[in-house]
Amino acid sequence: MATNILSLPEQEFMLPGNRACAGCSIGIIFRHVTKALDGKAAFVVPASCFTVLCGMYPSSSVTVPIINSVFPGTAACASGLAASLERQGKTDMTVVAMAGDGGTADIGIQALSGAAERGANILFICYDNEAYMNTGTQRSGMTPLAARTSTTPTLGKIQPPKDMPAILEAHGIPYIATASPGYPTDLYDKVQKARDIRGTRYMHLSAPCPAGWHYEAKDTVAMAKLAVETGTFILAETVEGVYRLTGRSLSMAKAGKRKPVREFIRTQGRFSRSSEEALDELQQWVDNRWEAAVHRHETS
Amino acid sequence: MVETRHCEQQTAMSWPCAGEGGRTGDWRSMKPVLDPAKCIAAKKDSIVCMLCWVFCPDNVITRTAPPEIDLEYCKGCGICMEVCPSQAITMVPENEGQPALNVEETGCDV
Amino acid sequence: MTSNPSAVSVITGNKAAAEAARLARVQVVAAYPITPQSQVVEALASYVETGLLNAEFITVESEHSAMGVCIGASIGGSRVFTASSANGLAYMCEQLSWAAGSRLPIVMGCANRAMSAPWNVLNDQQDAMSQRDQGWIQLYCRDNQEIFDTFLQAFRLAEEVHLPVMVCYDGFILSHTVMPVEIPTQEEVDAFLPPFQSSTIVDLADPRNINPVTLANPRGNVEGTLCHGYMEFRSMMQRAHVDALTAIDRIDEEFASQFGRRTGGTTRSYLLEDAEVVLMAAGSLASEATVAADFLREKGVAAGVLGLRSYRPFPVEKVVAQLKNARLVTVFDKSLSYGYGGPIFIDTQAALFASEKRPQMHSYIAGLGGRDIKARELADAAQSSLDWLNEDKGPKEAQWLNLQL
Amino acid sequence: MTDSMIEIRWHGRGGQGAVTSANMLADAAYRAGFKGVMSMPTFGAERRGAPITASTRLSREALRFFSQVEFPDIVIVLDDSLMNSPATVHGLVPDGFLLVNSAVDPASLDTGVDYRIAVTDANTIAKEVGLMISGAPMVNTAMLGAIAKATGIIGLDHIETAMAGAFSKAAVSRNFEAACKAYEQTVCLFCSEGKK
Repeated sequence: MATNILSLPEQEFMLPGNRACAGCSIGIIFRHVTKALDGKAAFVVPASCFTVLCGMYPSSSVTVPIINSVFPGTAACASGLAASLERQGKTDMTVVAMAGDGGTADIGIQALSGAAERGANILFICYDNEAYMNTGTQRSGMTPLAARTSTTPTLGKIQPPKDMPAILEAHGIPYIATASPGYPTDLYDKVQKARDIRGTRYMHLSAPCPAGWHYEAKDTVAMAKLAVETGTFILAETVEGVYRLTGRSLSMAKAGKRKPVREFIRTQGRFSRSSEEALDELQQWVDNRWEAAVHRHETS
Repeated sequence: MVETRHCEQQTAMSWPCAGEGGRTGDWRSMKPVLDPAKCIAAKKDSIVCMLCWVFCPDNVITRTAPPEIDLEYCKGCGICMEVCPSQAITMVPENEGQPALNVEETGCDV
Repeated sequence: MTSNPSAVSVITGNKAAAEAARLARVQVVAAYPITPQSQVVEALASYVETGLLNAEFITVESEHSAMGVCIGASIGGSRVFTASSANGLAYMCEQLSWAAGSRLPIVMGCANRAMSAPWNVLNDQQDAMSQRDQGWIQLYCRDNQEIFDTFLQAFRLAEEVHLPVMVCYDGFILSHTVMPVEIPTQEEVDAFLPPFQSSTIVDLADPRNINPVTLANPRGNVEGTLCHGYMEFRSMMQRAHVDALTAIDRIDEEFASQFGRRTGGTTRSYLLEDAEVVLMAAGSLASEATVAADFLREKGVAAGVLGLRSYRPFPVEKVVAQLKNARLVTVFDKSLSYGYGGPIFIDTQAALFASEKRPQMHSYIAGLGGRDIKARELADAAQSSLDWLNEDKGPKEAQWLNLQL
Repeated sequence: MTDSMIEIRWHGRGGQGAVTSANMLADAAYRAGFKGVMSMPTFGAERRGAPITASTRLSREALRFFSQVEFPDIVIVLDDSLMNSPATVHGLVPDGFLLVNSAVDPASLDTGVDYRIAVTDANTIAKEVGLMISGAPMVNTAMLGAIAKATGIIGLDHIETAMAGAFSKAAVSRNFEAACKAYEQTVCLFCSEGKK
């Protein structure tokens, strides 16, 4: 049975007064990921915004073990840790690699691909805030079409982002899911499902960023929801190769309703200089992906 | 030379503590204020709704009726205000009630 | 004809490295193949498959990940091992610094190979020398027995001083050359290097954030204790390195008392006591140089050899003491700090600067990219340096042995 | 060939097992009482079928040097087509041994130079005992028997011990059989028993 808001555990594994920006979605994500794991997890973290949240020496903002890793090596460090802990019979925790989009899709992709191919017993979570936010919003391989960063053309990015879940699916791993902080119970259930599977599990999380997307901090949850409601971010999971839409994306598919992308990006400064043609192109990209996802859901 | 009393660590390792990033009351510009008369949980005196607790990115809102907000560490993002279905939370400027800045008296060359 | 001991195997340097890792009961191995180190990976893979070694063997997709896995596994509390060479070692670069800064007792073999470009898979020591300042202990081996012995000592050392240790041995010259190696039994090794006392700091009951962002200055923690800044940690790492000099020699003594042979610890000397001319080198060249010293002695030149075993930490006091009676030191470097000179030459010269009695020093760059070096050529070079000195010709520029330019 | 040290160079083609036999010769020689033994491939990339060399150095004392062999006391040739290359006998010392895998009379290989020649038809032996890999005879181990016969520096028992360290039991028996046959069938011109 699906979890509801009121059945989410009360226990927290993140302490208040941390270093994350006001309105940062990673806090919401981390809270519900750790709740789903009941705090029984060791996190391997590369250079990223999450590093900042975890805090500076000599104090930590989280009450689970954190192992910092070099930027490209999250999955390698995590697979070494997992093998080592297992060797010592220490099986009371899930090894979670948690990286941003750069540490996953760009510089981190080789180690992730290697770990996935080997079937390293880790849960890899990418929180995708769609650019290098920790270094001042430079473009990443996950920055959307038409979005502006400090290293894209001023009118916005001219390439669409990588399809990371598809890349991981090509590795034949047992569990892949997308989730959003706008829908914490869906996120919670997926993390629990991933926890109980052995092998490499991959979760791709939408992570709205007020500082990098240029919207008001209060709108983080609204952004997360709009990303889903416009079909820009699709909630789904692939279990042993079987793909299905979940949560809000599933109900949208059933109702055949979807908001236009412009509604999602209207209040985001990063799209403010995008041309109408670029936004049409973005809408087309979203439409194509959405239709393919719905088709795949219906036929699998 | 700085004396590093008691610290016997060979490598850098941190232990958990609240407020690692410092008190946020010092720099927050807006703070949330909850009106129990509008809050569903407060009105029903029961753990219902709880959206402000669920979505708080800083873990400063309790899962209680009514929810309590820890203003020591709240960063004032306003997410709780946005997600509240009954508009029970409003964001109030931190300096409300303080005398307004008088530019002419500062002597700054602006 | 005497009969040779049966506990001796005639094996390559790579096999000696793998045998040492096996007998050290390593628990996690992660490695990526590269010439000339690949045989180490192959041997360990087969040991794990056939049950000779009870370990996790992680076949990573790159050297960067090999060291990443080692770091994760070492933090997780296991005894870990890897090996690499040349470009692979260079690809590990940032992880090397991470391993050392984390003070992890990782032991790595480096089958020394020239750095490209142009492509070259043969031996020199540029690869390890280029990683000099990452915080690793670097030990150089002269033959396959020393490879085996040094690895066993390296685990002891790494776990005692909390620094990673790179055991360097010349690619092909040692890695692919078979020679007799005495392999002790598991019980004998266990007595010298007890199985690793695994204990992990990754603990739910005591959650900590390992290697967080650390500022320049010390900061107080929640209890009000002033905790180190980045510089304090780095200073402790330097102190650990300096302290390791004593540990390296002591561990070799303990090794000698158990196995009846020694590596020499930080240095290994040959006929140094009365040596007027000293040939200095690291690795197999230090062994080749002993033959050169014999040639010179036959001609009446009092020659000796100072083999440098520990390049980092650099045994300053021992080097100074061992060179104080020499008139001339010829240093043969198999690598180069471009724009200056041979690294061992430079360091030795610096070490001697504060010494009251300083020998003359001549630098030779030799054997780059696998260029063959014969004992006769070393002897000739030392003789020519001695002639130079006797003719009072003054300072001598670094010379490239056998250069045909 | 001095009493204290013997240097050997192997000539073969990539895939013929020259390096394996060179290593086994070092091992066998160690078992035969040489304190210092060493065997090294010619360093570099190898191609199947291309000419390759390897070196073995044997000494009554522990060996301290690693430089490449210049003046071999023994040259072992795994493929007589390699005899066409002057590099094959280059540097072979006077009174040294030239051991060739060939079906021809050793006298026809006599170049008049002052070294001793021994010939073994290792191809036929390898086929007889079933040492074939990918259709090609593995002649390397038979040549160890030829070395034992021609030079006397090692005995068949030492070869068997060395093989046991390198091969599985089944492989040892076939390879050792090849070495024994080679030992019997090696034809020597100026062999060790009857020095000129």
